[in-house]
Amino acid sequence: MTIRNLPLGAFLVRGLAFALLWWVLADGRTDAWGLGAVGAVAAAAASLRLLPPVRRRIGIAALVRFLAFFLWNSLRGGLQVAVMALRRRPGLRPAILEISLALPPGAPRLLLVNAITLMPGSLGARLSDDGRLRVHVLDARLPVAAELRALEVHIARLFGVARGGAS
Amino acid sequence: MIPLLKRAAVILAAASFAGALVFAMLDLPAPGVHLPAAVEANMAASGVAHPVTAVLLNFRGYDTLLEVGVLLLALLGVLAVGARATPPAPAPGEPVKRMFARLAAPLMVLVAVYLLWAGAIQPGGAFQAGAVLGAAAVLLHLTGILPGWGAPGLRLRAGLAAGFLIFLVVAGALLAQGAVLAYPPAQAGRLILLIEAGLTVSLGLILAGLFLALSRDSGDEA
Amino acid sequence: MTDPIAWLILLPLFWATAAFLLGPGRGARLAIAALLAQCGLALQLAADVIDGGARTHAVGGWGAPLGIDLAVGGLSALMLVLTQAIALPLAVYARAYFADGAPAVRYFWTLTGFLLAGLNALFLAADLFNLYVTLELVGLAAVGLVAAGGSARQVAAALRYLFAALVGSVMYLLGVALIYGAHGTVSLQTLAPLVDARAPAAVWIACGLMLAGLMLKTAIFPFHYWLPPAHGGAPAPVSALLSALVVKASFYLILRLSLEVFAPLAATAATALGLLGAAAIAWGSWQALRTVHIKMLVAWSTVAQLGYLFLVFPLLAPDGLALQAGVMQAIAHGLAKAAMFAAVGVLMLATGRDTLEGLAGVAGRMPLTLFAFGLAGVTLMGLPPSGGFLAKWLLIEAALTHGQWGWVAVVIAGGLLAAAYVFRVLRQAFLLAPADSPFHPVPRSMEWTAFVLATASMLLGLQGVELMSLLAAGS
Amino acid sequence: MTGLELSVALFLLANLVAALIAAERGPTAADRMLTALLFGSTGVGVLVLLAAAMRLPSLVDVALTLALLAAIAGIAFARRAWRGISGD
Amino acid sequence: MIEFASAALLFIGAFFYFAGTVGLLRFPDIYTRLHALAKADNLGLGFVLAGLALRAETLAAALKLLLIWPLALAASAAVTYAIAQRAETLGIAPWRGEEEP
Amino acid sequence: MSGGMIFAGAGAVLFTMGLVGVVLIGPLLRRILAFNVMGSGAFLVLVGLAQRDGGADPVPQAMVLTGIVVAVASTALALALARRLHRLTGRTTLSATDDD
Amino acid sequence: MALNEALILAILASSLVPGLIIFVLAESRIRLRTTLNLFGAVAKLILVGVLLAGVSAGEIYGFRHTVLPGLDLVVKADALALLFATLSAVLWLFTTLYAIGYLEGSPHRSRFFGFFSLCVTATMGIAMAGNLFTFFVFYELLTLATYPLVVHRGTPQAMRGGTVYLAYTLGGGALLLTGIVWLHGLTGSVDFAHGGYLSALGPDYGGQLQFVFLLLIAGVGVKAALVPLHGWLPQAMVAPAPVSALLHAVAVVKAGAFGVERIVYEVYGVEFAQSLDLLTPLAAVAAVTIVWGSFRALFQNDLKKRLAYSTVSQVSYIVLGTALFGPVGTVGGLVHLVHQGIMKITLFFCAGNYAETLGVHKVSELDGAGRRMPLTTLAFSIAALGMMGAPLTAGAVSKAWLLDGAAEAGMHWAGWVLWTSSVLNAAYFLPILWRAWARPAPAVWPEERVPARGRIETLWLLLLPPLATAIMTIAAAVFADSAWSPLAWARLIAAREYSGAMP
Ligand code: NA
Ligand code: NA
Repeated sequence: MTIRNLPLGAFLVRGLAFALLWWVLADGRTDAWGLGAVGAVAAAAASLRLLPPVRRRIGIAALVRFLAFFLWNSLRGGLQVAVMALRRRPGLRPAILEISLALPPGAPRLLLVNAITLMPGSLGARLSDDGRLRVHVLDARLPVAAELRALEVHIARLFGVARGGAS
Repeated sequence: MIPLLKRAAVILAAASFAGALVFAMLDLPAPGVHLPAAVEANMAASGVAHPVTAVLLNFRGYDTLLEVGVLLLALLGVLAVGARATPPAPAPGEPVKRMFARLAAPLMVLVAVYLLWAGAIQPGGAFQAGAVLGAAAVLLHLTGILPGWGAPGLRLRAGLAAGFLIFLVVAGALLAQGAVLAYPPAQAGRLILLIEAGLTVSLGLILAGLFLALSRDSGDEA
Repeated sequence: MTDPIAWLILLPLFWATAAFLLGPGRGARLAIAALLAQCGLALQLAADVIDGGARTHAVGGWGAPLGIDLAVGGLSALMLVLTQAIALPLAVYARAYFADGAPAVRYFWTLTGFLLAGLNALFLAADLFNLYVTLELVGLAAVGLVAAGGSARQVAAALRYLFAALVGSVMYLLGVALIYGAHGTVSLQTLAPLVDARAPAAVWIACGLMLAGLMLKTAIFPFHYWLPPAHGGAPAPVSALLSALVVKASFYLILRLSLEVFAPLAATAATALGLLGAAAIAWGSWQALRTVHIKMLVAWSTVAQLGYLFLVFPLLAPDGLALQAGVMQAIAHGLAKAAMFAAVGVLMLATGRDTLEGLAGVAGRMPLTLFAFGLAGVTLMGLPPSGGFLAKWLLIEAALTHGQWGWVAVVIAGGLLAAAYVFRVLRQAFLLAPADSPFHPVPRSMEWTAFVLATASMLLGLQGVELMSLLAAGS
Repeated sequence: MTGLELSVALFLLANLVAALIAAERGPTAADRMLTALLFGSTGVGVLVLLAAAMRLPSLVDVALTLALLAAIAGIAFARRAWRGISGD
Repeated sequence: MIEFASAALLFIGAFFYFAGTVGLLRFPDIYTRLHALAKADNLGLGFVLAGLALRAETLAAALKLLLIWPLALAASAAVTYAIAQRAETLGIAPWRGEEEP
Repeated sequence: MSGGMIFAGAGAVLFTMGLVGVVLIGPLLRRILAFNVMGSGAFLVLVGLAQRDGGADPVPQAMVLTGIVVAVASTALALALARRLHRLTGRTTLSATDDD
Repeated sequence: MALNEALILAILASSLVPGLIIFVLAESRIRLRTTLNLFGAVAKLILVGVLLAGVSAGEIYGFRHTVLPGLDLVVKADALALLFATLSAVLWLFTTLYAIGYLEGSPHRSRFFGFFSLCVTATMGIAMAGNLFTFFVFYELLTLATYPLVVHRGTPQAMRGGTVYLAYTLGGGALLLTGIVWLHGLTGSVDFAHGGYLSALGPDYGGQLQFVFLLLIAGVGVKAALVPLHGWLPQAMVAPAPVSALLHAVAVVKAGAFGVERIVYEVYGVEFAQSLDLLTPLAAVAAVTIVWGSFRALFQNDLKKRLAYSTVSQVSYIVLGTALFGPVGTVGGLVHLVHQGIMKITLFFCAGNYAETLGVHKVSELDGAGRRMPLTTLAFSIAALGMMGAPLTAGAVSKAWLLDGAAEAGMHWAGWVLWTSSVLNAAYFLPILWRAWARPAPAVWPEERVPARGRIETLWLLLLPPLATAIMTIAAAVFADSAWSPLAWARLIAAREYSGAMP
C-alpha cells in the first residue's frame, strides 16, 4: 500500500476502530499504547488494502433493526435444530432449493449467504456469480423461501440498496 | 502371520517400556538443582516480566536463536524439494470465503501485535504472534487473494530472513560486551522487543511459506 | 569480541542467511571466503586449547545451569578443525560441481551454511537441551540437502532419513526430559558429578534412550537402513558432507556423553556397542561388495567404517589408546570419505554413468581422480601411511593390551573387506575402456579438491602427534 | 463460584469428545472436516470457561486465536484434505 | 441477581451445545449435521460468552469476551459454507429418507 | 500422585504409542502424526516431571515451546516430502527395500 | 636438518619426487619423462654410493619422525640396509633404461613410470626402515604401488593376476601388522638392533614370541613366496617384462626375504631365535620351498612362469641362509640376496626381449633363438648357469657359502636340499639353452616386432641392460674377494650380527 493513494478518512475511521479493539484486547491497559498504535495502523492498512473503501451509508436504525432480526432468527434457528435433534423422531425432510437473489453483488449478497446459514432451517451451499443461491433446507415443508425474502429486505435496507428483479 | 507376530512383539515391548518408564519416574528423588529459584532471582535483570519469556529470550535465548534457524531451515528444505521458478497463478476465488478472509485478516494482524505485546507479561510472544500472522497469510492464500509461492523474490526473502538476521546481529553485537546475547540489563527489554518484533514478521512469513510452498504439490492450482 | 567459539557458530549462520538473501544458487564465493575465515578460527581455537586448556563461553553471560555454556576441549577443537578443513575444499568442489545451475544448487549454499553452523554448535555445546536443538539443525539441513535434487529417489531417501533423524531426536529429547526431571539441570558440567553408578532407574532409561536415539542418527547397524539411499542418492558434494561430517556429529556426541557424563552407565553397554560395530563392518562391507552402483558402494562403505568407531567403546580405558583410535578414525574417514565421494562425483560426471561397469578405462583418462580415490581407499583399508592406518594400529594395540583378541580379528577382517570393495572400483577402472564410451570433460578444480582431501587423509598418518596432543589438551 | 464454570467446561469437553469421535467416524470424508467447526465452537467455549474457572485471563486470548485459526483449518480442509494423500 | 443471570445463561449455553452434539450424532448426512453445528453450537457459545461477560471484572474484559462471538459466527458461517459447497461440488446428494433409518 | 506426575505418565504412554505407530504404520501421513504424538509425549514428560512437586518451572516450559516449534518445522518438512513423493510416484508409503 | 638426515631422505626423494611429477605429466612429454627417470635413477645411485662410503667409514645416517606418541618412523642406513639399497638402486637404473625401450609407444606410460618410481621408493624404504613399524609402512606401500603395474595392461587376465596378488599380499600384511602391533605392545617403540632386542623380555614371553614369530614370518613369507604362500607369484607374471624383472626378481620377493633377515637378526636376534627353536622350522619351510619351486618350474612351458617358479625356489635360498645358525650361512643368505637379484633380472630382461622382439613367450618356441638373438641368449645363458651354481658365476659363490653354512650349523640335510635344487635347476634351464643354441630356427617367428638391424638383434635399450647384468653375474664371482664385492659387504654385516666372531 502506498501512501499516495491512501484514503485518509477511511484510514482514520478504521484505525480508530482497531485502536478501540486494541484497548479491548489489552484489557483496558494503557501502558501499551505504543505497540497498540503500531498494531492499529498495521491492521487498518491491511484492511484498506483488502477491502478498499466503498461509498456506502449505513443507517444506525437499519443496523439495529437488522441485528435484532438476525439475533431473533438465530435463536429460532438454534431452537429449531435443538428440538429436531432431541425429538424422538427428528422429522427431517431435507432438500436443496435454488433461488435467485434480488440483492446486488458484493457485500449485501455475501452478508445474506452468511446470515442464512445461521437462520432457521437453511444453509447456504453455493452462490453463483449470476446471483443464484443453492440452499439446503432441513424441512422442505417450512416456509424457508419466504423467510429468505424477509432477510433480503432487511439487508437491502441496511445497505440502502434497491432489490433488483426478483423472480 | 509374521507381521502379526511382529505387531504383537512391538506392542508388548512398548507396553513394558511404558510401564518401566512410569515406574522409574515415580521412583525419582527430588532433583538436586532447582532452577526456578535461579530464574526468579534473575527476573529483574531479564528485561521481561514473564519467567517463560525470560527463559526463552534471555537465559536460554541461544536455544531460541538456533530454533528460529531450524524453522527457516524447514522452509528452505520445503523450497528445495521442488523449487519452481514461477509462482503458480492465484486460485480461483470464491466470494463468500473471500469476504471472510478480507474481514478476518486485518483483525489477525491486530491480534498478532497484541500477542507480541502480551508475551512480556504472559505466555505468548513472537511465536504465537508469528503463527497468527502466518495464519492470516494462509487464509488469504486459501481464498485466492494471495498467490502461491514459486521461488521467493528478494523482498520476500528479506522478510523471511529479517527476524533471524536481527537476532543474529544482536547476538554478534553483544559479543563486544563479552558474550553472545549478553544483554545489558538496562537495554534487555528493548532489545528483546526488537528481536521479537522482527521474529513476528519473519515467523509469520515462514509459517505461511511452509504452507504456501506445500500447497504447490497439492494439485489444486493446476 | 573475537572469541572464536562464538564466531564459529555465528559466522556460518551469517553467511547462510546472506546466501539466502543473495538468491537461489548464489553465495559460493561468499561461502568459500567465510570458510577460509572459519578455518582460521578453528585453528586459532585449537591453538588456544593447546596453550590454555579447555574453556567455556557463557552465552548471555549467565553461566550454567541457568544459562547455556559453550565449551571447547581437545576433542571438540579437533572436530571443529576437521569440519572446517573438510568443508572448505568441498565448497570449492561444489562451486564447480554446480556450475551448470542444476536444481539441487538452488538452496545448497544456504543449507550448507546452516549445516556447518549446526555442526560447529553441536561440537561446542555443553548442554543437553541445546544439543537437541543443534541435532535438529544438523538433521534438517542434511535432509534438505538430500532432498534438494527433487527426484523421487532423493525424496524417498530424504524422507527415510528424516524419519530416522526425527525419531532419533525425539528419543534423545525424552532422555533429556528424564534427566531434567531427575537432576533439575541439563548442563553437562553440572550433571557430571551428579551421575554415578547408583543412579535411579529413570536416569538409566534416559541414558539408554539418548544412546539409542544417537545411534539411529549415527546409522550404526542395525539402524543403518536410511544411510545408503540418502548418502548414495544425493549430489556428490552433499554425500561428501554427510558421510564425512554429519554422521560423525552424533558419534562425537555418544563418545562425549559417555566420557563426560554417563561414564558410569555407558560401560555396561560397551560390549554390545562393539558387537554392533563388528556387525556394521561385516554387513556394510558385504553390501559394498554386492552393489553395482558406485556411489552406493561408497555409501555402504560408510556404514562399514562407522562400525570401527563403535569398536572403540569396549576398549575405552585410562590409557587413552581407544579414544585416540576413535578420533583418528573419525578424522581419517572424514577426509577420505569426502575425497572418495568427490572423486566418484567426478567419475560419474565424466562417464555419465553411475555403475561400476561404467568406470572401465578411467584409469587412463582420469588418473588424478582415480589416484585420489585410491588414496582415500588406502585410508579406508587402514594401510600405511594413512590416518586410517594409525587408527587401526591404535585399535589393535588397545585390543591386544586388554587381551580382547576378538576385536583384533574384527579390525583386520574389516580392513581386508575394505580392500576388497575398494579394489572392485580400482580394478574396474584399470580395465580397457570400450572404444565408443562417451567421456565428458570435468573441471580440473574438482579433480584437485578430491586429490587434496585424499592426500590429507594420507598425510594425517604422519601427523598423529599434533592431533593427539590437541586431543589430550583440556580433557 | 468457579465450580459452575468448571463443571460446564467439563460438560462441554465431554460433548466435544463425543462429537469428535462421531465426526472422525462419519461415513464421508466431509464428516472429518466437522472437526474444525467443533473446535471453533466447543473448543472456544471450553477455553473461555476454563479462563474464568482457573482465573487465567490469557486463556481468553487463546480462545480468540483459536476461533480465528479454526476457521482457517476448516477452509483449508474443505479445499484440500478431501482428496489429499490420506487416500480418501 | 447478576450471578443468577450469568449461571442461567451458562446453563442455556450448555443446553444448546448438548443439542448440537446430539444433532451431530443423530442427523443422517453431512448437510443436516452442518445445520446442527452451525446453529446450535454457535448459539451455545453466544450464551456462554454472555454469561461469562456478565461476571467479568472490567468492561474491557467483558467486551473482549463478547468480541469473540461475532468472530466465531463469521468463522463458522464461512467454514460451514465451505464444507457445504465442497460437498455439493463433489455431488454428495442430500439425504432423502422420509424417516430416520 | 501429583498433577505433574499424571502429565508425565500420560506423556510416557503417548511417547510409546507414537513410537509403536512410527514403527508399525506404513502410510506416511499417519506416520508423521505418530511422530508428533511421540514428541507430545516427550514434552509432557519434560514439563510434568519437572513440576511433579507442584511448583511451576519456567525452564522446561520454555524448552517445550522451543521443542514445539522444532516439531512444527520438522512436520512441515516431512509433509512437504511426503506430498512430493506422492506427486512424483503416487505412493503414500515408503517401499520396504532400500532402493527407492 | 642435519646433512645426514637430509642425505637419507634424499635417497627416498630421488625416486618419489620424479615419480610424483611423472604422474601428472602428459602422455606426450616423452623426453621430459625420460630425463626425470634417468635423473632420479642416477641421483639415487650417486647418493647410495655416498652412503656406502660413509657407512664403511663409520658414519651413521638416520632420520626419525614421531607419528604418534611412542611410535616413530625411522629410516637409517646401516650395512644391511645398504646391501639391499645398493642392489635396488643399481638394478633400477638398468630396469629404467630397459623399460623406456620396452614400453616405447605403448599407452599410459606416465602412470607406469609413476608407480614404478613409487615402487622403488617403497623398496628403498624397506631397505632402510629402522624399526618394524617403518618396515611395515613401506612394505604395504610396495603392495599398493605394484598393483597398478601388475594390472597395467588392463586385460582380464591381468586383472585376475592382480586380484590374486592383492589377496595374498594384503592378507600377509594383516598378519604382519598383528605381529608388529603385538610386539609394540610388549616392548614399546624399539629400533632394529644388532643381535635383536626381544631377548630382554626374558623367557616368560617365549610362547607369545613364538606365536608372534609365526605371524611375522607368515606376513613377510607371502612376499618372499614361501610355500604355501607363493601362489600369487606365477600369476603376477602377466605384468609387463620390466615389472616382472624389477619387482618379482628384486623388489617384492626381496622385500619379503629381507624382512625375514631383519626379523631374525635384528628383532629376535639370531641367538635368541635359536633358543626359542624358531630357526629349524624356518629352515624346513625354506627347504620345502626350494625343492617345490624347482620341481614346479620343470613343468612350465611359459618362459616367464618357469622363471617365476625358479624365483620361488631361489629366494628361499636367502631364507635358508638366514635360518642356518652360524655366520657362514648368514653370509650365504645375504650374498644370495644380491646375486640372485642380478641373475634373475638378467633372465627376465632376456625373456622380455624374446617376447618383445620375436613374440616368443613359450619355452617350446625358443628353438634357434640363439642365432637370431645371440647377445640376449648369451646373457640368458650366463644367468641360467649362475642359477645352477656353475663355476665363475655369482651363483657359485652364494651356493658355496650356503653349503658351508649348512655344514657349520650341523644341518647336513640342508646341503642335500641345495644339491637337489641345483640338479633341478639344471633340468629346467639346460633344455632352454639347448633349444636356443642347438636347434634350428623356425621359418617364421610367432610375432617378429623388431627386425634385426645389421648386427644388432633388437633395440639398444633392450639389449644393454641384460648384457650389463650378465657381466655383473660374472664379476661378482671373479672379484668376490675384493673389498667392494657383495660378498665382502655380506661378511661385514654377518660380523656385526654375530658380535664379531667371523671366519
Ligand atoms: Na545423522
Ligand atoms: Na570396512
